[in-house]
Amino acid sequence: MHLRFTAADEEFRAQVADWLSENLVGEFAAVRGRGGPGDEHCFVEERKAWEQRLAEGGWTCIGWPEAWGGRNASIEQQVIFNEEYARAGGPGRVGHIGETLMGPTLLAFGSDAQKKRYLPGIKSGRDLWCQGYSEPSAGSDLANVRTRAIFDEPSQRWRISGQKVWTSLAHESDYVFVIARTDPQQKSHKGLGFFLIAMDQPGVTVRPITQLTGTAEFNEVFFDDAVCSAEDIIGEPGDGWKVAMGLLGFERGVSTLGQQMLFQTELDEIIRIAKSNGSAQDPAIRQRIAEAHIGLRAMRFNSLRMLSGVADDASLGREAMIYKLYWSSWHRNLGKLAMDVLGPDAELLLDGPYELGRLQSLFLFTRADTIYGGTNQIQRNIIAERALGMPKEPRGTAT
Amino acid sequence: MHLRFTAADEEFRAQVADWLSENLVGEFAAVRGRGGPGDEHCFVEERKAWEQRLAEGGWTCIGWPEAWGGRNASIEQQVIFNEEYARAGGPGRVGHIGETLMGPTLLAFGSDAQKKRYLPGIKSGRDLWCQGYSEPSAGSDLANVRTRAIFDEPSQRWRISGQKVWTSLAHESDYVFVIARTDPQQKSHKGLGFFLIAMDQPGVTVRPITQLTGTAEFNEVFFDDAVCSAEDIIGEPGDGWKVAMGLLGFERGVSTLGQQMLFQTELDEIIRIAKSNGSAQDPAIRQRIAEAHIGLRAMRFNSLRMLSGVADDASLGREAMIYKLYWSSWHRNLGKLAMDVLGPDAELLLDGPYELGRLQSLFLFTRADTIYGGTNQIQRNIIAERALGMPKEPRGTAT
Amino acid sequence: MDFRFTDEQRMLADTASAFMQEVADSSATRQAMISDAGYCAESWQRLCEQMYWQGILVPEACGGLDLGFVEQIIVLEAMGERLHCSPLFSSVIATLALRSVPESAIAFSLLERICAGDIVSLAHTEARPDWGSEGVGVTASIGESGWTLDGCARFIPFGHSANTFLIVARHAEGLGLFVADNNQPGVHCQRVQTMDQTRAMADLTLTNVSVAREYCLSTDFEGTLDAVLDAARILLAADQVGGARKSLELSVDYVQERVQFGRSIASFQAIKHKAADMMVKAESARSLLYAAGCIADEWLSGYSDERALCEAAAMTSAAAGEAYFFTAGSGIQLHGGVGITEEYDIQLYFKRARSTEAYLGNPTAQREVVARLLLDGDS
Amino acid sequence: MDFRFTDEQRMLADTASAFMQEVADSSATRQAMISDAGYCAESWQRLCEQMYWQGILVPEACGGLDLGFVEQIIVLEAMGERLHCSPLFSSVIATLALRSVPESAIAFSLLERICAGDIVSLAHTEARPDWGSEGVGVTASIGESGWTLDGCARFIPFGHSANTFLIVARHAEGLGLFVADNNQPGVHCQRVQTMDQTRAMADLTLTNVSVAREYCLSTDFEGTLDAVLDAARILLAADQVGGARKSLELSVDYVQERVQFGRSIASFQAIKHKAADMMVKAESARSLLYAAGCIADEWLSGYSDERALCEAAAMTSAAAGEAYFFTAGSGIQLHGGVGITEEYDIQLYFKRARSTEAYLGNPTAQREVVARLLLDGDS
Repeated sequence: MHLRFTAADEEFRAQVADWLSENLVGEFAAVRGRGGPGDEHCFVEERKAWEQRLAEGGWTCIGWPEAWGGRNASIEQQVIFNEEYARAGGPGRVGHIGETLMGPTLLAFGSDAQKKRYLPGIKSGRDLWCQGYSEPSAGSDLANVRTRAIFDEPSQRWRISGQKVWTSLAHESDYVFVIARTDPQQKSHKGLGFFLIAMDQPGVTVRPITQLTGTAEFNEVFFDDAVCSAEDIIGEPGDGWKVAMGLLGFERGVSTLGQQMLFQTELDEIIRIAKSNGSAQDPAIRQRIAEAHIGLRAMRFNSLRMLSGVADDASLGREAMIYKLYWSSWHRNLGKLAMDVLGPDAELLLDGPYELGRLQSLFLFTRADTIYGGTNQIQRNIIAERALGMPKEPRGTAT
Repeated sequence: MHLRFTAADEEFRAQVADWLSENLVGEFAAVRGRGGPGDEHCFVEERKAWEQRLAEGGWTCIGWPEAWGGRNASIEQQVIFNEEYARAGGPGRVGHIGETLMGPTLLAFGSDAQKKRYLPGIKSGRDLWCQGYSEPSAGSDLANVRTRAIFDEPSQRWRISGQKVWTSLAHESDYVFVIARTDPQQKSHKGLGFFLIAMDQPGVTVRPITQLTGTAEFNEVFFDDAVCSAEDIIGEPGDGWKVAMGLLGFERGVSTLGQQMLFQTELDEIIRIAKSNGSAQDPAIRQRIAEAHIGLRAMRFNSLRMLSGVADDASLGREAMIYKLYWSSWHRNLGKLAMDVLGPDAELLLDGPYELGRLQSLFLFTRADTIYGGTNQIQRNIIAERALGMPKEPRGTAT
Repeated sequence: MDFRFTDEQRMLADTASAFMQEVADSSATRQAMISDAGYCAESWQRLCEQMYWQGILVPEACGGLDLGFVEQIIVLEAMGERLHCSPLFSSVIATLALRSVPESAIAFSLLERICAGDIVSLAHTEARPDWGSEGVGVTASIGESGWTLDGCARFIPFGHSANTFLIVARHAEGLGLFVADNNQPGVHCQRVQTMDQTRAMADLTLTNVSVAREYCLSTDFEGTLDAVLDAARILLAADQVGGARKSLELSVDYVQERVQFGRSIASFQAIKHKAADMMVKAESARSLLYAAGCIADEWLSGYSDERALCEAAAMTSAAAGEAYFFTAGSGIQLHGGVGITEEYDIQLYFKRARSTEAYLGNPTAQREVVARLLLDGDS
Repeated sequence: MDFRFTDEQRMLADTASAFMQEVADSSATRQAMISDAGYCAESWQRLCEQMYWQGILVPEACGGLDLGFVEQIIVLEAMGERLHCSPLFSSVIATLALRSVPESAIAFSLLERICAGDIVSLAHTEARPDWGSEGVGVTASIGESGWTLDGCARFIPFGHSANTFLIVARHAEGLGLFVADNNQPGVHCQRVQTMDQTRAMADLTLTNVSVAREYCLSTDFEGTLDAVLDAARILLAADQVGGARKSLELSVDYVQERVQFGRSIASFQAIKHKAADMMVKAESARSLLYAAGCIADEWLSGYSDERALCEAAAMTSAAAGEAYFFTAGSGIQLHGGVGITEEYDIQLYFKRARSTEAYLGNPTAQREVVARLLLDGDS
């Protein structure tokens, strides 16, 4: 057990850093540090172009097998790439859902034909993906999906109808993957299918959801007899739950290290302000800054333990399950800390009508962190049941 | 709405204070400030004698109707009495279960004969009572009582068998009131009876429970064909749940103000130590002492609102339900604060083998506060369901 | 000792609640908060004419109702429940300041104008380094023709709509209280954009502003300022308690409706226990608030000293600020996804919770005030 | 970068766990803690002879295993899991101190004696006002015949059983490190009664104790003391992490068994979520612990400086202290009524959580150390 990187890894780090510093210039200079969570609506065109630049440099999908255009990069190298990317101010990746969710799902569950059809577009940065899981009546309860998929024999196509919600980047995406009910007789997680659907068709409508920040990060996506060819279901009808659960596992990976680098820049900014406005001398603020720093370090070492475990036995360990709860709670606290460090000025906007400063966005948007992707309450259930082996609650009607 | 007491009330206050200062002398001087929670095992004989002295002075059961020997004291006067009693260092009342639980229950639900038989002994400080509610398999779940009561026709007596637990003062008491199952066919809260049972009989065995403090505050009480006359059931067989629930209401009353005076002396002691050992200059300790002070004031005003509400419409309000959760959490935090104020010396005992100092007892014993009399978890259920009208959980088997 | 509303107080609470339901529903609040003034002039007029809440603490001689502090709290709590956008808070603070300075014709007439619905705002701080006298950023110098004021004051609630300012300024020997109208030469007041849009704020800049001698209401205002700010903290806590209770109510209503995993999510222990914790905090802050109201009443009538007021204010402010932030923040969590949408009101409560928690000193600062009273000096 | 145990480390962890299961079950711990020495001599002997854990950090030349800090953490974590009463912690601290002073025959022979099972204790503080160099209460004066020591040191783990003391004393120009045997004239060490009985503590009193010149191992020990104490905090954190994880395990086991309201109470959300929070804290502290172990290894081998060690120690100590107190305290709550009885072990964990949390600086103090590194100076 040791924390030092090998000389080869350090060389790889230098290579990444060099490429980024050479390429994050010109048209891409303006998007440095932009487009992260809470800021997804900005510089979308530039960030799309950036995906393709990245791909040209061979820096998309580096963990994928070489056969599919990846570098088969080791965990250490993926950690390094993500760290350097964040350190260089690489913009929020519009392609991340394709690269970290759709791609691994295709690699694990897709047919050869599906891989050939979709992986190259993801790898090249051309095709953007979004995810269609949550529904208005099934926020935390994925098994309660009501979107229907009916197979139309004459046209040999699936027809999808229903509504998804909390879909980020929907208005920019080329494709969406959707869980829909293939067997209306089946309840809960049985009878679901996992579909790959083109966004650019009459049956798909996107409506942005305005948030408390005044901006729109998430969307509603309406499916009204949207079509999907027979080849665009992953696995069999009825396999949707299995595929979706596998996919949830991919959400926690090396990208967490990059996320933490973004958190570090936020914390650094807060520390800078605290030093300049004197709140760094306030004992209560000092405690909280120290706590934030400790929490972020703990997050990093939790991730490294988790990733080392992955390399070890290919299964995510106990530490993986605590990750979402940990970072979302930490980040929410950071948002409040930012306000208290800013002091009275925390209220003042950059401009009217409602242009928030970066830390104000952080403060408000982090309230979403403990909700989307499974609320803190759901996360605690998962930890208790899967990591600690505690029983599920009885299902039944409340009285 | 105002906080000032009337001149008449202030006169009453002086009367109480005078009597206490004249009587808490001689044999009773040593028990000043002793015998509270966590200290119940001390000076029992003196405190028994003190009950009778109090009674002679007319200071037991002051809220009871005059017909039963009380003073019919107003809420304000009861508040004042409890405050002055605590301020004078009046010892922990060994008679408090009789005075504040058994007495009001008899007054509300007892027959005239029962009142005549039992109230005078409580009033005079002669008869001490303890309560038999919890059972090993029914800690928080009163409805799951397994102690059985069978009516023996020939002797016209009830025969009680089973085990109660967490019974304080059991080894000193003359009587115990017990919930027991009269109808073995009935589940849950149906088919229970409420019995008054003499402790001094062969069928009753008391076994002290040694706590983490090394002392024994609570007991197990075993009933093995203990007898109880036909007249010693309150209400009908099957009414036990109703009587018990009414009794739980009596637990929250004016005695809370006296409890808070004890808390105040604990906090004062902590403040005194903080000032003398320099921890009063530690910013984090300052915050916590201020928080403790604010919490204690909030507790007082919560109680006053609750008591004013009682005077108003005879029903306990929203505030009543938060009381147990509030004080127990507050007190537990106070125990930790005491340790942190003591600093390194917090570890050192007064003497071997395990003689704890007052604040060490506070620290350890307050871990029980959030458990006995309904855990914090149960209290939150009660608040959510009764005060906020939220639904009960479905009953069912965990999976 | 009687810790209940009197019948009149109960009636006032009912009236306040009904009036707020009428003028301050969600859409009215949303309309008012994005308007230029940040409040609805018509509602303000109705409040002044029909309710006369601006006169609650004004002496009868000046046309006021001369009621108590508890009454003032009752209406502010009802307003806080509805996130009402209103300059009333400003006028009440000004009333307290005017009642605390030596009697004068100017003070008398300002109290009359407050009753008539004029907005009078106390401008006292730059909030650097703190919200109290250390933060005073206006200086006053005396000359032949009277006083001259220069400097800035910030965070004046609804100051951009004020007719008149009560300006705290530092002079050679201490703090003074000065009167200036908004249209006087050198007086410039402008609304600033804030994260919480329901409590509009303004900055005041004074450039060489002449104030006649009789418009200096006090030259020894430092101690008085502390007391007025303490009273203001209690008034603000009323808003916070109202908002905290409503945040709880909205959240409980939402979770009762929302079905997941085959049952109302209100039946989940995690949800119920969170709601229980919210209630404990909100109701405890409310108890402290009413007690502080009683103590402020005693202070107004001379029975209680500034130390008691200060302790009550610090305790109440700390508890109410935390309770509001906790209930509104937890309220968002209980709302789940919709909690962070612009469409639902809980996020407006959350923003007001933050702005009020920070205003006039956050809970940490207030607890430090309590600690000073308990731990320092001979007390 | 490889944040996994090596195969050897995994084997050591398994061995440690098995050995502890054998010598440190509940009844063994309860017997040891009330014995005069506060530990079981036979288990200590087996630990030294069969496990040789006292030699993990001792250089091979002195008969040690010369393994790493991570290895030392692994065994201390296993011991903490079982509340093992053992002087090992003392001997490891002494080892670190002896490795940090200039090489000498005395230091060499003391390291040999540690390997032989002698108990050597660092006596450094009166813990007033703090646990670091400010708290040093022994003075050393130099004379013709050598040094003379006078004063007190407190809170020496298992000091009453120590064969030899390493005494930190203040001399005219700084701090020195001195060696004295327990039977030397003027040396008096006595166990004190403590709330946590599993970590026996002793006070040392030195009256006119003569120490020959060669028994002064360093006259410039101040910076070294800081580093040794930082290393000690990491070692202590291993105990805490072990205890925290076991507190969680005991509690989950208990709630699985306990039936109330017709179901295992482990199925209640309130219980499950508490357990989840316990796990998050325990596992995060554990991650920090292992990272701190790596950093301490780098420090031992000269790759990392004292600042990195200090930061790692402060972070780990704060997190592990809080995690242990939280898990053991919550563990009592999950146990319900039986949690506060003498009969169940969770209360022993709770007491050890408190004693270790306070020892060498509590979490608040440790966070302030982190804050200093982040916020003060030019760093």
